[in-house]
Amino acid sequence: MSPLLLQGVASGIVTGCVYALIALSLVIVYKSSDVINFAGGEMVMLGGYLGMFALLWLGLPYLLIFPFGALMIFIVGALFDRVVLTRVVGRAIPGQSILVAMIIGTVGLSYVLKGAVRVIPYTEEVRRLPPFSSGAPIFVGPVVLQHQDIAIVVAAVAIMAALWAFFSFTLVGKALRATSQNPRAAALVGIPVRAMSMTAWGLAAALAGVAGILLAPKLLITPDMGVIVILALAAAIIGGFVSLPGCVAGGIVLGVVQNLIGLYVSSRAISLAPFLVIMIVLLLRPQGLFAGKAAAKKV
Amino acid sequence: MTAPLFSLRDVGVRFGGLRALNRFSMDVAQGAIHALIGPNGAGKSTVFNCVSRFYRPSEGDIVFEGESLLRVPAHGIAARGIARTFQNIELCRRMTVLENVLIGMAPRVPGYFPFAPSRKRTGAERDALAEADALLKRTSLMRYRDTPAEELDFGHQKMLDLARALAAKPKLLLLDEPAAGLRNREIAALDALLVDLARNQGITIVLVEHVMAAVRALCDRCIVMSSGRKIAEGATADVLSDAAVVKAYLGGGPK
Amino acid sequence: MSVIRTTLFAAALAVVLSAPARAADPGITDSEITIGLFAPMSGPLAAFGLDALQAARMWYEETNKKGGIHGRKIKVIVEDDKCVPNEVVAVVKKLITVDKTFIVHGGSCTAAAVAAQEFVTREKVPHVMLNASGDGAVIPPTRYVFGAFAGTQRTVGATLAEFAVKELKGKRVAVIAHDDDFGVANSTTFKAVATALGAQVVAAELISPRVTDVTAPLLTIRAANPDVIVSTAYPGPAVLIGQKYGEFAMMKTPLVQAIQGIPVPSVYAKNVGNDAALANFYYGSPLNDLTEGPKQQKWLALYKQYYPDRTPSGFMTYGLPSAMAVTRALEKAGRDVTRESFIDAMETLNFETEVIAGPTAFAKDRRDGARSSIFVKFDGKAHTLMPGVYTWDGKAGM
Amino acid sequence: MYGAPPLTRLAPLALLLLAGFALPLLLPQYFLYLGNFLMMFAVLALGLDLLLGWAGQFAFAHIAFFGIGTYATALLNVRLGVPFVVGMPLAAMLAGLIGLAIGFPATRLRTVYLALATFAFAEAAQWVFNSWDKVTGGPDGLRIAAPNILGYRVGTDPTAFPVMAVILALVIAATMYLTTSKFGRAMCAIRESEHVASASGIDVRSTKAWAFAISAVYAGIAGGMYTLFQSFVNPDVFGFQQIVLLLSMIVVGGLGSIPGALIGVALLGLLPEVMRTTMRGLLIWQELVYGLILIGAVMFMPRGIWGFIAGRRGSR
Repeated sequence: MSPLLLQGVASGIVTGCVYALIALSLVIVYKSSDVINFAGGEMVMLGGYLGMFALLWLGLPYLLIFPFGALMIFIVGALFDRVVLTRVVGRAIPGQSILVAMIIGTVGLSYVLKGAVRVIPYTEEVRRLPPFSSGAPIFVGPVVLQHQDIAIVVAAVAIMAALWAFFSFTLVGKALRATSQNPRAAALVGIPVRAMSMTAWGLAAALAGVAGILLAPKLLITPDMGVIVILALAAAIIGGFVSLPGCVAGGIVLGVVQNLIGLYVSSRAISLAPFLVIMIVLLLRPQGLFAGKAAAKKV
Repeated sequence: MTAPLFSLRDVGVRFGGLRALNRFSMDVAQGAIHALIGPNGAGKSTVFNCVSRFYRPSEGDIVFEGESLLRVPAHGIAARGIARTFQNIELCRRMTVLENVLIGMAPRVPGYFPFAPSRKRTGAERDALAEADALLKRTSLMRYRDTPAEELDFGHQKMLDLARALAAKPKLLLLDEPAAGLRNREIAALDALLVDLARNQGITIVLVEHVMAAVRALCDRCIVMSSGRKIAEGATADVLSDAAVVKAYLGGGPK
Repeated sequence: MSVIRTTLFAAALAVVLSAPARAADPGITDSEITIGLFAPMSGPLAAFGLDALQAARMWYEETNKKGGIHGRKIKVIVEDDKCVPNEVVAVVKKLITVDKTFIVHGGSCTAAAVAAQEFVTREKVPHVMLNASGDGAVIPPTRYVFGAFAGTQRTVGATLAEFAVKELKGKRVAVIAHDDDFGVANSTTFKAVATALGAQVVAAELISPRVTDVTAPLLTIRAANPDVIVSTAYPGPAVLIGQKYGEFAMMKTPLVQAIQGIPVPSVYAKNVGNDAALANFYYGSPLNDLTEGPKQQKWLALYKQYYPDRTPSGFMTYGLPSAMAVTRALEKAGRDVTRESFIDAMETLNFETEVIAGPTAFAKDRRDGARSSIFVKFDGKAHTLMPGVYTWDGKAGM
Repeated sequence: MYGAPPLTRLAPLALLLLAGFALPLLLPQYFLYLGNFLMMFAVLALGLDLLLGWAGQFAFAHIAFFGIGTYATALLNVRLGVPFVVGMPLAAMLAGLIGLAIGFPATRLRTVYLALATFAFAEAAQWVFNSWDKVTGGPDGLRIAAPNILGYRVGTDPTAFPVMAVILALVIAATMYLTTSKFGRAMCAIRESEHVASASGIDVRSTKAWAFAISAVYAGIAGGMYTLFQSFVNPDVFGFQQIVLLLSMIVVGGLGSIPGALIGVALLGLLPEVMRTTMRGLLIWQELVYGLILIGAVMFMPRGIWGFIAGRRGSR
């Protein structure tokens, strides 16, 4: 294996985890309210700015900006669900797909978040959060990795494990899963469905915010960094858009494929990679690589 | 008895491990009203879904007028004269009653390609409209001609489901619990309509039913199912007094 | 009877023919010239346009304070075009057909300016671009559009190549650029001039402006082991390149970054976050001095005076040369200026702006104003001006 | 009202044609340019509404077909000298064929995957427009020569306005005809319940594929209309923002109805112009206000403005 390939794969895994972190947030939203959150990228951006605000203006220690950012964006996500989505779902006409209206709602949210950040002066320049852990790069054979890269990989796996534990063992987690599978049945057994949906959106938003703080040193903070949601969507699709481990696997596959295309095809084709992958995956397995067999709809 | 109009031969359907239908066979005679009865989960709706080609049987064959339906695509079933209603009413909710009936006529209105503005095509639309109105009168839905289906009460929605099926001028009509949830007055009207369809227009009817009174009053023949297998078939009177059938219904079920 | 009719007809004809000696162009009265000024003032590209527009407006105010031009004051109508082609065309059409301005002055994005080019040519209205630095609207030159007051992408490519080969003695040069109209123009010209000067282009990587990771292109460049690396990326990707260049310890090879990626050098250094990566780092600039250098101080002070609560972006002073050209041309065209005589005057301009390196000049067959660039060595703190002004000869990469 | 749409429904089209020929003599070019822009988007929106509002297929690929229509018409004219009258239909046909090719595999996908697969197709198409330098001119874009229609030189706003009005009128009439035809009912049936459709003898897969193809033809026609009044096209015209703008137009206007699509186009089409003039001092807030408008529209009028009006007036 040539050093070039090794370095390409290693860096691909790191960027893959970046996509996976955001994909996790998108999947939680999809599983809880059946809608694609097109404002996911903007929540990541908000996380970056809040992290920077907390670190530079409030002077919080680095470790504290994660909970700070997570809490603030949890509120944004929960509020959006409470104020906007429940109203859209409530007023929707049975039968008519509310998916379209909710998608436009998330698009509206993405413009609101970008607009709000851009109104604050000094957000024009490109900014960068100092890395969580800096230090000399680590050499693993020919491969060179930054501390921050390793932090991202560890964080991705840790968050995925924490989510898995949360959804499997905690009461709230199980209630969330029940609500997402069958809201009416969940309501019947006394689960506060509306609170669950708020929690799900809040959790997904907080996750995107934490991802923002983690990625800011690597991705640079601008009001338009939210464009990365497209790559997170690709990662989520490869993972079947329903399974959490699928997201991390999907992200890593996408990250590595992008680097390989960049190295061996042409750097110009890198930006085409996610879209080709999405189309190929959905052509071969309409329900995604890691999801179960396509369920026949019971009449 | 002449060759059956429609029959299932050793049909098997499996969902993962669950055997929804287990070597199930039945015969339907032309012009007669048949009842398909059995406890919940016996596989009654699965039979209908196999005929409508929503499910693909793993073994056996379904024959209609001597032709195997397994090679016919889903939309070809209606064109061959088989129409059905659905257990939990599936309607085009935001379309008017008239439009729902017109949809039922799909196989018979020519000019499938939208942009063929031939004289024949607009003529066909006019005839389809006239026929739809006649059908609405017969099923006493004329009053609701232009109201969206979702605004109808339960009884009328059931009737619209039936009207849409009749719109295809079927030779075989599959009714999935037509009487469920209807008030007595509506059941009586339904029975009269079904008898008229079978006796006067020669339409063969198979209805899945739990209301024994309706089965006794209407059906000439009866097929009883339990957990995917046929346990009795024959004239309604004999079948209903058969020991195995009584046991299947009253609990215990065949070992 | 017919005699009366013919004399009446002759009289009517005479009146029509002797219409005012010169049909006065719209947008100009005895006391006022109306200029339509537009730039992106909101949305993602506001940083590129807002300050440049305010600098141009400042110059017009200064001119008015000094008594205007030939007794006329300059009145400005300002519009925000967000750099979206459809909106730029809408804004230009509104300024010309509704507000009836004398000329239109604006445009920080080339694609948008090209979208409006055919319209202004048909309506015969001079369009002076603001700080757009693409080649699309000015090469090939058309009569009614003047632009590139801070140099085109061909100038960027040519001057980078000259600096890399002559100053840095580069023999095996590499370039990384975007796959948009800017990137294709500057990388093609860079390759043409570099090979003409005897160097070999060992790697040419094109990346998307929306890139979030540049590992692959940097690895390919490192594998080609060039002796000079040149980047014409925008601010975001330029920092990513700087970071990876540092991570892969490529500092022994000098890295030269074009100005479009480094509006404020100190912010660039902070974002790369690793001063070791700037050990062998240079950046090009079309200005005549460092962004905060002495020659630029007077403009920054003037800007502070007009807009006290706004700290300008690095592209602020780029808005001045176009305004200076307009006022000079109006001055030259005299009291009864028309749109056509204004263009003839613009074509004779050749003057020093004290903002841009090298003269700003136009001609019958030249519509790109500036063609020079300086280079600066930057180690994160200190900026040292490299000797010489590099100029594109106007032919290479055509 | 089935069969050919009765004459009363066609009356507003006569009004449109009248305006198409009268307004160029009255209004300055700026308003004509806005008019052309809205008429092009109206055809585009009607095409997407057929697929999304009528057939219930949640697809994002529409802008890609718009791009194919534009580039094909422009290239046929610029490179091969094919006149507009032949070029535009050819381009629309090409878009339709590609739509059909996309339609068949897409019919197997459920809503969210269909949305994402078609979204990926649109982004991939834009990448092709941006990278295929030799043919589409790549990032430098393509200059469009002013087409002439049977000797009548078009290319400026006043000259293009009547032609656009005629095309839009024909497209609206075709849409009326289509939605009240059997195919139109088949599309609605699929949206409401695929099981009913299939049990009633409607070939679900081929109806979906035809819906894709016809909606792609609409986008191809809109692409042709682009070359009538614009002189330059570059890949950014077919980017993500345009997909979102188009989707917002038909949702805010009202899904599954011709007046709804037209209202949505008019409102969101003119919104940037209105905001730019009214929010003089607050230009930086435009993006935030646009987002709030979208959220407000889906919150308070889930059936769109036309649904709201129609609901109020009691007509269906």
